[in-house]
Amino acid sequence: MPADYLVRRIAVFFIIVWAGATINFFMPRMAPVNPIRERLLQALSFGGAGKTDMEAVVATYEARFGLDQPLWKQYVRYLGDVAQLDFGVSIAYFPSKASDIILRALPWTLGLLTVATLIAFALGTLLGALLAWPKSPAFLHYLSAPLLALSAIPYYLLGLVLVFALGFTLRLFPLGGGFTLGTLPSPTFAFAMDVLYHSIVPGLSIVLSSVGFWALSMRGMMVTVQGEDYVNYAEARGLKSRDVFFRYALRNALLPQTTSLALAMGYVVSGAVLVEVVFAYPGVGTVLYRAIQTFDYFVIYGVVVMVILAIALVTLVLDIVYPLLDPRIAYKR
Amino acid sequence: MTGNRSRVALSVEDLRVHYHTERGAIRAVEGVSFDLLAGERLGLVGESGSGKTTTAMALMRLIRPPGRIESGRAQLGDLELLSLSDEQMRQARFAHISLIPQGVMNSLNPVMRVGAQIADTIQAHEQGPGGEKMRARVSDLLSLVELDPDTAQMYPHELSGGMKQRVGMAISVALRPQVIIADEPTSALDVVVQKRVMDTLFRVQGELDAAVILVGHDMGLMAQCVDRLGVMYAGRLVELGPVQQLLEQPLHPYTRLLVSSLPSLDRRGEFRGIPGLPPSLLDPPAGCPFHPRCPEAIDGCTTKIPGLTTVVADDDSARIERRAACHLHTGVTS
Amino acid sequence: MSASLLEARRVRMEFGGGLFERQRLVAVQGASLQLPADRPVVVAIAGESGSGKTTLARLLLGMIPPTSGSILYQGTELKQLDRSGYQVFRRQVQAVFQDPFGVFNPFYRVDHSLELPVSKFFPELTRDQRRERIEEGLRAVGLRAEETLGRYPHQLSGGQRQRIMVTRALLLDPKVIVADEPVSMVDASLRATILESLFRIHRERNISLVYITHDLTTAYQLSHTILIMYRGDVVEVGDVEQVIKAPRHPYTQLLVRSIPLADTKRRWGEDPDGEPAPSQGGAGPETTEQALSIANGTGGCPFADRCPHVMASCQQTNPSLVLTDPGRAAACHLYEEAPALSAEQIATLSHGGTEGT
Amino acid sequence: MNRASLAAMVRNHPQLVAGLAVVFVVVAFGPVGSLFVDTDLSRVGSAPANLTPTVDHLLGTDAAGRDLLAVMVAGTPLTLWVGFVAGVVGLGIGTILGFVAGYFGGWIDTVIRGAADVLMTIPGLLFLVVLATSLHTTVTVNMMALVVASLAWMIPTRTIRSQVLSMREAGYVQVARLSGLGDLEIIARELLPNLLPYLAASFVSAVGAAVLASIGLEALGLGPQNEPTLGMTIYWALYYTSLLRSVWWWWAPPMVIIVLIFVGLFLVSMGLDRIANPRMWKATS
Repeated sequence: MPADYLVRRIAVFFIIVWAGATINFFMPRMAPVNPIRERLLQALSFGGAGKTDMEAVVATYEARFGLDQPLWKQYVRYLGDVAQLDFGVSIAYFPSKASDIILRALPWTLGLLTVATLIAFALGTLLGALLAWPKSPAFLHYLSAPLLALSAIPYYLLGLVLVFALGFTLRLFPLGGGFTLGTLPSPTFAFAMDVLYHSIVPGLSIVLSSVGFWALSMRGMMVTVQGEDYVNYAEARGLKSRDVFFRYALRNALLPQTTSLALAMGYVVSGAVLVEVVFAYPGVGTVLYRAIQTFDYFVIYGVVVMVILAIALVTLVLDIVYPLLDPRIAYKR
Repeated sequence: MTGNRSRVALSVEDLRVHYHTERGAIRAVEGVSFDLLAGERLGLVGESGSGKTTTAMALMRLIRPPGRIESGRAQLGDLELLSLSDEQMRQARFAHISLIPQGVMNSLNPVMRVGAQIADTIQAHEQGPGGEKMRARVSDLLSLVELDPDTAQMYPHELSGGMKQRVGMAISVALRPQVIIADEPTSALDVVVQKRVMDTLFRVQGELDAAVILVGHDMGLMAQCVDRLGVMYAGRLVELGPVQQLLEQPLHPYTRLLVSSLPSLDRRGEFRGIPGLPPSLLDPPAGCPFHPRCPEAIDGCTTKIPGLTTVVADDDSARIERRAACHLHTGVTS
Repeated sequence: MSASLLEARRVRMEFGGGLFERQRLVAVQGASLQLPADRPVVVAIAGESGSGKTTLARLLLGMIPPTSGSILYQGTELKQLDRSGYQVFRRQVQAVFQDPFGVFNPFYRVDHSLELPVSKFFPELTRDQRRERIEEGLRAVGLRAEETLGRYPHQLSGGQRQRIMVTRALLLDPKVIVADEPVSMVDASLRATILESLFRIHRERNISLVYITHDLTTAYQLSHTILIMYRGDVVEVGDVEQVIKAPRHPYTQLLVRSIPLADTKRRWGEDPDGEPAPSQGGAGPETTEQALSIANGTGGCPFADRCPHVMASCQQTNPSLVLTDPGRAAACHLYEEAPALSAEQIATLSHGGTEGT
Repeated sequence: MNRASLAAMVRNHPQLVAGLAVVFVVVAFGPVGSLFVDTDLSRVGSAPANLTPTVDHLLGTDAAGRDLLAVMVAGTPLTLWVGFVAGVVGLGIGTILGFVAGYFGGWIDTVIRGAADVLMTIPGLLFLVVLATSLHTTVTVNMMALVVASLAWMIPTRTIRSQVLSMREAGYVQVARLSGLGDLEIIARELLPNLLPYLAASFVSAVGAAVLASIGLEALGLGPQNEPTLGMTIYWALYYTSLLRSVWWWWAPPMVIIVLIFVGLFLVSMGLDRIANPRMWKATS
């Protein structure tokens, strides 16, 4: 892989993170009233402090976080903080640092999401490919309609139905949580099985509602690819249809599919945040939900930056792997 | 067959291909018959929609729905191509009859190395040549078409148009077929490169002792490349004969007009187009399909379809036989 | 010096070279050509793909501005034309393109392509007058209105579509039509008809033609003079009869020999007069990109790597056009003794003017 | 349209017809429902709280004393409105930016494409969460629509840009220029008509994405607290743990309507896609 490609791609990574962080910084500051200040005043008034006291506390707080500085200084300082993953102190769980709260939740989300997304991607892509193959068994084609219907349902709504059906009505699975309440996280086999058991229904809701999307786009790509000259030529050369399918059609149809995997990660994250709320899963989504409920701004903004960072990382990795799949790409910009 | 008559490599009889659309059947190929002699170069010319490419694809059994081969026979040695099972036909492709498709330079798999695509073709037909042996064979094939053996390690996008054309050629001769069909093999190439590519094709053909069907619309290329020429019009073969006589004394009025419409380096400021339009294949006119445009049409032309009949025959060799599908030439002379 | 209608004066066109592109491609390298104002001429620009002929056509049409040099219409540089002057240029210099399908907007019937320019440039005409003008234009290229108007492009043949495009150009009363490979994508049997309609409007309506082609035989048929281009350079220019029948530049010689003639008595690779080739063209580059990067890389003759007559000087300097015969010039070190030419003299050679002799 | 052409339409474009029918039913649900149901009952405290479905309250009432059928009748048009406005605004911005970037190219293309690419990588919902929390004050339905629209323009921008980019080089654009047309005329008369089916399909997808985003925001509690939109209804259902209390009539009806909206829009966009890209679909089915 040429070095300039790598450099360019890493630059893109930083641009994405920078853009996300910047939006995060400026948006609350462009609002008519500073919501952070408002929230601080509100929190303090619950404490019964007088008006002048409150202003004093807020002023101290602002001085400590540099909120009284000129905007550009605040911005520079903020970028420095982001680089160190320091998002300030949680208002609701004072004095916990926002980054600690998020970092504790992040592995849960990443674990659930990565595994569920990859399963959905693999299953959906295979299914989509088979749907486009004239020789695939007929029953597969009957699968496409329900798959399409499932892909039209948002993740979290499907999650609701699954909780109700599998958890509440049939009592096969727990109603929520990442592990059985009362147990302590420990590196034991029993605990791992418990985590797995708790993740099946939330994972299922992600897989079920996104597998149709993958199947559909893969089928579309396969149909397009099967009209390509190189597939016709492979067939004309007397290659076995299995070879034509796997070595010529599938291989090429996978390329755009892989590109959209990176993009889809972002959308899955959005949807999965809500899945966590439905399942009270101890991930970033639940942290975000609670933060919104309590107007815990530093945690909210921290979550946003962390998730953007994670996604930018995933796209970076995929883009670095991509030239290995497509020999033409290294030459393109 | 022995004796004076030339040995026939491929015999095509009454080939019909129709495309079934909502508005009716498009008769793309309507009763085409010809013999391809061993080692000869036969050209098939015609304008787009005349059925020349469909004929080539039908011989490879690569007609896709809604198209269908309605009837015909294509005898290649012991094989009757049109009645083979799908699996038998797969095995026959490129082993007995191979194709350089139109635009072969854009038909290579972009994510596979060129050598692997040549090897694929061999492996699909032979048991187990692998590793070093296969590599040597691919190298030989690339050298045969005047490419560096290292080309095997390259991807298609790293090659020029002419080089990809040569790769297509290497693939088409990999299994030493008796017949090679080349469909407009040089239409996307510059004239200078075109000549070099055609020279290579015919040198390789000679080494293999294969017969070639050259499909195209460039009369100049045909004049310089083929032994015999077939002219197609509206899905039918209207004239077939040795290329020199066909160009100098065309029998069919369409051929005559076609030849006189060609630019040459003798005339300036003089253009002789063929008036009128080719007929609809969905609803062809009664009688000879050319009669609405024919300056020499006679009474029978509007009602009776002329068959391809021998006009000039020679018992010794099919190579100089001349045939035409025209009511003006019904008698056999010799 | 006689007044010129349309003129290219030492135009050079480079592509790329932007912030992110390392390589610049010189598509046209200092080409000069001229159409006279006093009489209609047919000038052919011939060359293989990547020779720069289409770029030169786009420059002449004012569709792209040259990197250096200038395009003049009736003596004024295009970029100095005022609004109304530009409108006149736009109307009077028209084009016919290669792809007879892509030039039609699939959303509209073919009428759209004809009505649009008329209503744009002749807004004073009534509906009936416009219709009459269109029908007359169709007749001029041998088409009948009732067989073509009201149809969608895919319902017509390639030949019909291309002749409608000739009509479109004709409707604007042009003085010049630039035809960029007008017959390379239509069937052989229809080519003659299209070329015939072009030739007829040249004769009957006194329209000058610039015929861009890779096919020397149709260039010979249609044009009075010809420019041979190779990798952005004009390598030979002059009277078509002389250039094709007795080419001076080794590249032109190779090109003429490579024409597959529909004549079995002339073997491919021989000169038209039957002389065998001195040697085959070497294994030169086969793609545009390769060719251009080589052309840009060295200071020598761009044909040096394929030339059978290559000499030491060919590797060092790129020869400029010299007058090899009356009315014809070639850019080759073989003719070093011949008199050098100014851009004006080259330009007049391109239309068979008298000053070059 | 006469009966024969209607039948032909159904036969040729079954997805489109079925999708339009589903969308029509959902759209009509609000206006028709309000003829039979008093939408004032969707206000807080207008009925006794936590009733199971009865003849008086067909879908029961929620913890805040709202008749859930009235909530559905009043809320469905609100959710559709959010999707519609966000779709129109998002596609409008996207079309303009896409045309500007694709047609004029140069640095402006680099800026627009870069902005769209970067913003597409950032998960939209999180971005909206920041936006919605920053707005802080009580959100209205129209604000909701604009918030969602702020992220609905990137995909249309990107896709329209690439379409324009390929069309810009088309022969007919060059011919139009030779025929004396200016840039704006070329965009309006030559390019736009060819994009119409494509724009229609984009609009449908944009509406779907906007509905999805608005419901997501609302389910997180960032929606218009005082409006009975479908997403807010789900939020309240989650807030009062209706799931664990087995009060299915609270969360199931909004969900059924949401699913109907998505299935309907999905079918329509599939049908339109078939019209816009016939080649893609020819080979199968």
